[in-house]
Amino acid sequence: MSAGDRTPPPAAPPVDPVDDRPSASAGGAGTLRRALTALWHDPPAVAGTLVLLVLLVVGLAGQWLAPAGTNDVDVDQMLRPPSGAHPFGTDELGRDVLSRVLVAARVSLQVGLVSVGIALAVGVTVGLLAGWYGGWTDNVLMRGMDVLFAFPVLLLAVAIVAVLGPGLVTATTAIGVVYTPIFARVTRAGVLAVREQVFVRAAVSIGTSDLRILRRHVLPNIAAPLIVQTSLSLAFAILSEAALSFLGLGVQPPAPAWGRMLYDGRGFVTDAWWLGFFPGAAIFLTVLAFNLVGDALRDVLDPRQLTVSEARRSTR
Amino acid sequence: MSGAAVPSPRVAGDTPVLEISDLTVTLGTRNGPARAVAGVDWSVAPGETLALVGESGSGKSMTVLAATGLAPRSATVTGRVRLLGRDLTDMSGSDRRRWRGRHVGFVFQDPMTTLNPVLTVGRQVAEACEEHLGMSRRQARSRAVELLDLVGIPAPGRRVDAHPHEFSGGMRQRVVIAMALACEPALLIADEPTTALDVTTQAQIVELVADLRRRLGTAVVWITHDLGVVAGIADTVAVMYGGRIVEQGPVDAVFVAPGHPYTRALLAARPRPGAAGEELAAIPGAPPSPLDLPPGCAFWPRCPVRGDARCAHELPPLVPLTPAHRVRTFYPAAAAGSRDDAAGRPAAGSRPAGDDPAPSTPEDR
Amino acid sequence: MGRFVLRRLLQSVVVLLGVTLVVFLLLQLVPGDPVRVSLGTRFDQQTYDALRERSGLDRPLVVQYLSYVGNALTGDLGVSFRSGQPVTTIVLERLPATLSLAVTAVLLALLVAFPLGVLSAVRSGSLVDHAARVFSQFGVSVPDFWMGIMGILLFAGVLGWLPPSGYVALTDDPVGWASHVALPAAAVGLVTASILTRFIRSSVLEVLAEDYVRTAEAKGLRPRVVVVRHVLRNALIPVVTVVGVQLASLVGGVIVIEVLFAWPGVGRLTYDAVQARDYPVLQGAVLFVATLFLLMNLLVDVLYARLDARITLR
Amino acid sequence: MTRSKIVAAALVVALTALAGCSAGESVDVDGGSTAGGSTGGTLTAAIGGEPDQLDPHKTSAYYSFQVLENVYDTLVEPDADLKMGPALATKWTTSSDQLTWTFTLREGARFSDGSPLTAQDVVYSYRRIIDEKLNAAYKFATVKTVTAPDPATVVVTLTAPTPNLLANLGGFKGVAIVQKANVESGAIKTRPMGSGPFTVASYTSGDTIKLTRNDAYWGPKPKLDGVTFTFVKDPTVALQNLRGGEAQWTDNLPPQQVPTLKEDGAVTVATTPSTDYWYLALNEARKPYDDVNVRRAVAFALDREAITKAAKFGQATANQTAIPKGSSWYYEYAPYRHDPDQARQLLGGAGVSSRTMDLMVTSEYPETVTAAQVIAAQLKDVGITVKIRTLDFAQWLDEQGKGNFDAFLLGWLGNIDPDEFYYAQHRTGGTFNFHKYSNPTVDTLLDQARTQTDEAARKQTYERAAKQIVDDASYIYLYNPDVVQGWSRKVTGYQVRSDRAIRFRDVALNR
Repeated sequence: MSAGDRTPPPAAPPVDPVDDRPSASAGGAGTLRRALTALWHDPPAVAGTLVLLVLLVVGLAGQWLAPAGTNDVDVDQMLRPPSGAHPFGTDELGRDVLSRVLVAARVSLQVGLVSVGIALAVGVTVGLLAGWYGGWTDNVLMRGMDVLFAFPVLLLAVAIVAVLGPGLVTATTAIGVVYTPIFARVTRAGVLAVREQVFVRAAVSIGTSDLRILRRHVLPNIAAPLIVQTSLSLAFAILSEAALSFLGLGVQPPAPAWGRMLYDGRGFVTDAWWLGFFPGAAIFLTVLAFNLVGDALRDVLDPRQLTVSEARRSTR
Repeated sequence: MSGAAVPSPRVAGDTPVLEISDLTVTLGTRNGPARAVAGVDWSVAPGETLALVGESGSGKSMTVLAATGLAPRSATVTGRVRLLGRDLTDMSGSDRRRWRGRHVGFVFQDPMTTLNPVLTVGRQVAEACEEHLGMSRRQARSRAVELLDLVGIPAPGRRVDAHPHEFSGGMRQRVVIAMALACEPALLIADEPTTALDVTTQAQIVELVADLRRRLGTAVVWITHDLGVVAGIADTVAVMYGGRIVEQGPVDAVFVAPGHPYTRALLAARPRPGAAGEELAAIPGAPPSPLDLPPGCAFWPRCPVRGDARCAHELPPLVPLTPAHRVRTFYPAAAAGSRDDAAGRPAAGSRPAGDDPAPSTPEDR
Repeated sequence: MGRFVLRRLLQSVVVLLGVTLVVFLLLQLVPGDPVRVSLGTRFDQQTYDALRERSGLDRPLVVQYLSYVGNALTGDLGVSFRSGQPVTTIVLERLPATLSLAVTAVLLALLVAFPLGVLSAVRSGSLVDHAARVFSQFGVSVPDFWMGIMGILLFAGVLGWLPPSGYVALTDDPVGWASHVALPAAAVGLVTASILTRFIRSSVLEVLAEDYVRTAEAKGLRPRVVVVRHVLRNALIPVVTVVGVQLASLVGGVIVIEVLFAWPGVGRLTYDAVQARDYPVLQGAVLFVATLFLLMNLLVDVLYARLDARITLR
Repeated sequence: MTRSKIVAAALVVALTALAGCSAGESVDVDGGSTAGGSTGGTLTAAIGGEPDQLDPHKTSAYYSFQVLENVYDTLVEPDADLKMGPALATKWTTSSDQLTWTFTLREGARFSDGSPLTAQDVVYSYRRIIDEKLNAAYKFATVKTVTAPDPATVVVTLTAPTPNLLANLGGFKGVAIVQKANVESGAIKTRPMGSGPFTVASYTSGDTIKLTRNDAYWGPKPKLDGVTFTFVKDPTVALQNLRGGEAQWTDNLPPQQVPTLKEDGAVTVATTPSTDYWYLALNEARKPYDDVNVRRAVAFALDREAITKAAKFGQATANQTAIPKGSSWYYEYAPYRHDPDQARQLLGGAGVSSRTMDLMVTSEYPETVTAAQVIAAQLKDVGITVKIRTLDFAQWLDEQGKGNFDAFLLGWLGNIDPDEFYYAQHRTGGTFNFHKYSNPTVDTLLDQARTQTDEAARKQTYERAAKQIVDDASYIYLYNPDVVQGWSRKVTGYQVRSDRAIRFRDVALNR
């Protein structure tokens, strides 16, 4: 996808216009390459990717890009509307909203990436074990996941944050926990399908170790749904973080977070629309970008995956 | 069959029930246009059975679907189609829908998916009568009972209110046939109606259709990839490959003297009685992608005769072998033997499988 | 069918036990002594001991858990640290507000999603379809609380048409209720509508590709008949599931919107309990909601099985 | 009927005289009869949050007291100038040694269920607070016995002279007279039974508390049929409710809008300086805050005007002592100007160059969170990096109790007598001395002032203590917020009080 990628785009996927499902044997690297190529041909996905790139830059370099410090309190400049000096206006403490929105990108990305990372690591491990070993291991692990799945997402996150105390770390953990079962389920379903395939059975018959089979044969073959799930979960996780912050349970002041800015600005929305508008728009754009990319990936990698479970698992 | 149904008007003399000329269908796909059917002509007379034969993807189903206005929305259809003397291509969409529904019955391949799972079979069998014959719901139901009885479903009065999943595959196909016959159509289009069934049931269904045709005088277009079925039921046969007709003629003539290498290969590939368990002689290679048809003969990459460069670059015309028997090849009957079991077999066998330099996508399954 | 229901029921019981365990263990995760924390300045040994004994925190963990489950079965979810009222009473008091919001939101969502989803599938590739896809992409990406804030800004602030927040019981004053529920239900409903639009669209598209739809078309039925009789009946079966699931998750999950709009439902109760460290109420509300969520999901699955006769064959 | 009216009128006159009201102040003697009692309407008051419970002895939430102010009576109560005057007690006498106080109860005082309120109820209420060590127990620290020699007389004996006993017994509804049966049935948590002008009719958790007029009330009959309290956390919403007519009264106005609201006049907005104060406390049990110079440095580093502006949008007065101007206890003293150089110098002198300060604030009072961010910015200028820790209140209190903080921000609300707050907060070992301040001089002064019966001398003692407390920067006082309340133009007879007590008994609603 980068400009440096010199490989010519492969010819349009071969044959049969009716069936464009990828062949099951494509491995992880191939999956990713195919996905990236396909993204390049989908305008919304390109837009989403560009937004994400910008976000990444802002997330990494927000401090330096921000025209002012995030905590430059100036009581003589309180609640000023957008102007040349403050393109997004100032907040109730006279701080530059643009700077805070820029710096807050890092929090959102960080919580999103880390929590989904946790969910991915734990969920995939659980799913692999449950799917591969079956029997009691499967039963115990998956019933455990069912239990976590039995709570509405935000409720569980709020409950976890409530007992552990609000803050960045607990919010990240809570979101990670909440999104774990979906990865476990996706992984397990994939493992069950792959387990019966010839190359896996062959590997078992020649005595390859379980760990090696899982890593070399199983994981690459379930990469597609996992990639899709990851990108969509990122969107949900960022929304969840914003919701927690909006409840005052996420990152604590004075550190800026989009949800928290909405929370703090709530009392002033009717006087100062910019306090409510810009942070919300930032959340929206970020989530939208992840969704666009995620949807495009799904179309390419896993076209039949709009399932009940996805509808079940949004942000609530 | 003493019901209130009004049969399709029987056309006078030898006016074909369905007449297709120069039909071309192009499908818009994500990967560009795909020409599924190209310049197809054929007709079927009242009471006649036409068998449309070819591998899957050869365009035989698309031909009839496009002809009757059932092509997917992405398709562009050109050419002329006359049903009972009326030009379907000139009609408005809704006229065409009515005309088709009234005069053509369809039997599709898989009875498991052809029936709507949430409606009773009776409702599905007779709803066309409500639509086209102005029957009331009640009349339609008793008509459905009659039809179920006609196709040999036991206890039709009770079964009429059952849902499809309560029927076996063979019984379902009988339901589908009953449904196709609901308005006593002039034409029955049977699109591989036996493929999804076991052998015994297949025979029963074939027999049922033949019997109904005799009793009702319906014209039949029978689509199949299995030449074995064709011999028993069809009057004429049209073989399709890559969206075109490659050979067409009376069943006897085609079976006795197949003019096209592809027909010969198909005949060779057909399972023969007494050879059960024997490996079928499959045709090496794969049919061409409709996205990427060669300029010349579509069969050329797989052709055992192979001919010369002309085959690759120039489309062979349909040439008559006899007035009713036409073949699309530059080498008609050149290698044709006289007996069907000899025909093509040595030719097909002369090239070892796997040594096929087909340009199309070697890694593709 | 019967066996399927029984199996799902048993599964739900197991999961429910797990849920009680999680909810019970939540309290064990509280850093420090929850009773001490909840008492704050009002700390004195007597009250502390009394509260601790009342909440049974002086007994062994296993005993505590068993009695928690036992009590929960009889509808006793403990007593609020804060107000001393039974948790069950408090939660039940809040339920009507939440239900009325959730149901309104789902109805509103269906009102939009149903025509939009069906139309965009039937006319796939058309302008309507594109509009629907933009709408649903927008809806799933926009935070509902932001929509809520923008709604307040516009309809309560600039236009002054609707009250910015608050609650009037439907039974007290239907008009007042409607004017109060409009903004929060729209904010929540937008997201739900997007999810449903997508789902209905894909479900209808899937059915449109079914052979029996081609059969129906082959019969020459009018397009409307084909869509209504053959397509929708089948396409709506999975949609029922998703609507049910959405409703279930709204009943338990509209915390943010309830807080934003001062809607006295279960979500805000949960939030208030968090703020006040009223652990029995937090536990009770979470357990209650999770149970409800589970039961509604069970109901939806059973309903789905009933509606989709094919499932019995599998 | 006529007779009781005359009695009531006589009582009111007597009451007025006893309370020492100035002659110019109007007393609505026959308010009960003119309103007719049936057409007063119901006033909806939007308050900023929900009471935790309605047991006056057990709750500590201001939201509860907003409601309970109108439900309960105390023996005595503060008037508009916060002077203690009669309520359930019509008069009282003090023995010459100041150790025995005898109160005479009002004739005809009844609980809202019609049962009489007697001296036994007073004894029961006080014993409950003392014996069960409830929140207000510290107000009875010097009380030895409470007895009821007859149904109309309560005798309180003390272990030491307690000049502020009246403030202790009537300063807020946390020392209200409750009904034993109501307590024992447990109903007091949601359906408290008082003798005040209104009684709780219904309580919908999360939504409203509805009061109806108490027809058994001993005072002038309230003009309103009832008062409905709704809980509106968001000030913008409360304002909109007020403007839209859904509420007729609120104390939860968006501070940034108060100046325009006052001008615009669509609703009545009144402000009065409150007796509340907000402060920063540094933990003297931790280095380097045990060093007075470090504390003074922090005091110099702060720009109180900016903090006040940010936290309250000008609806507050910066102050370096606890007591606001206008109070009879006010003491003018402001040694700290905003002077970062001075602060740096002091810090340098104390050997503190740069350090981090753990500042604990609570989301329960958002202004602490706001103020903390301004303070953080100001302290950064003098080399102190502030790490703000926002906790919910229960956890905050827990941490405060354990001393787990470098500094915290909080307010002290509804103050009447200095003993209450100075002693608890600055006396060595005081109940609220969580920051471990200890200065023997201050201890002596506070001990002395507690029992001083001469008011002028007592005031002087407190001034000396206050000066020392400020000099030591035991607390770094920040500001006294204004009481800001707004009500519809239909509301008449409402008075904003500096102790934030909200009394609807004299209010009428025009239509």
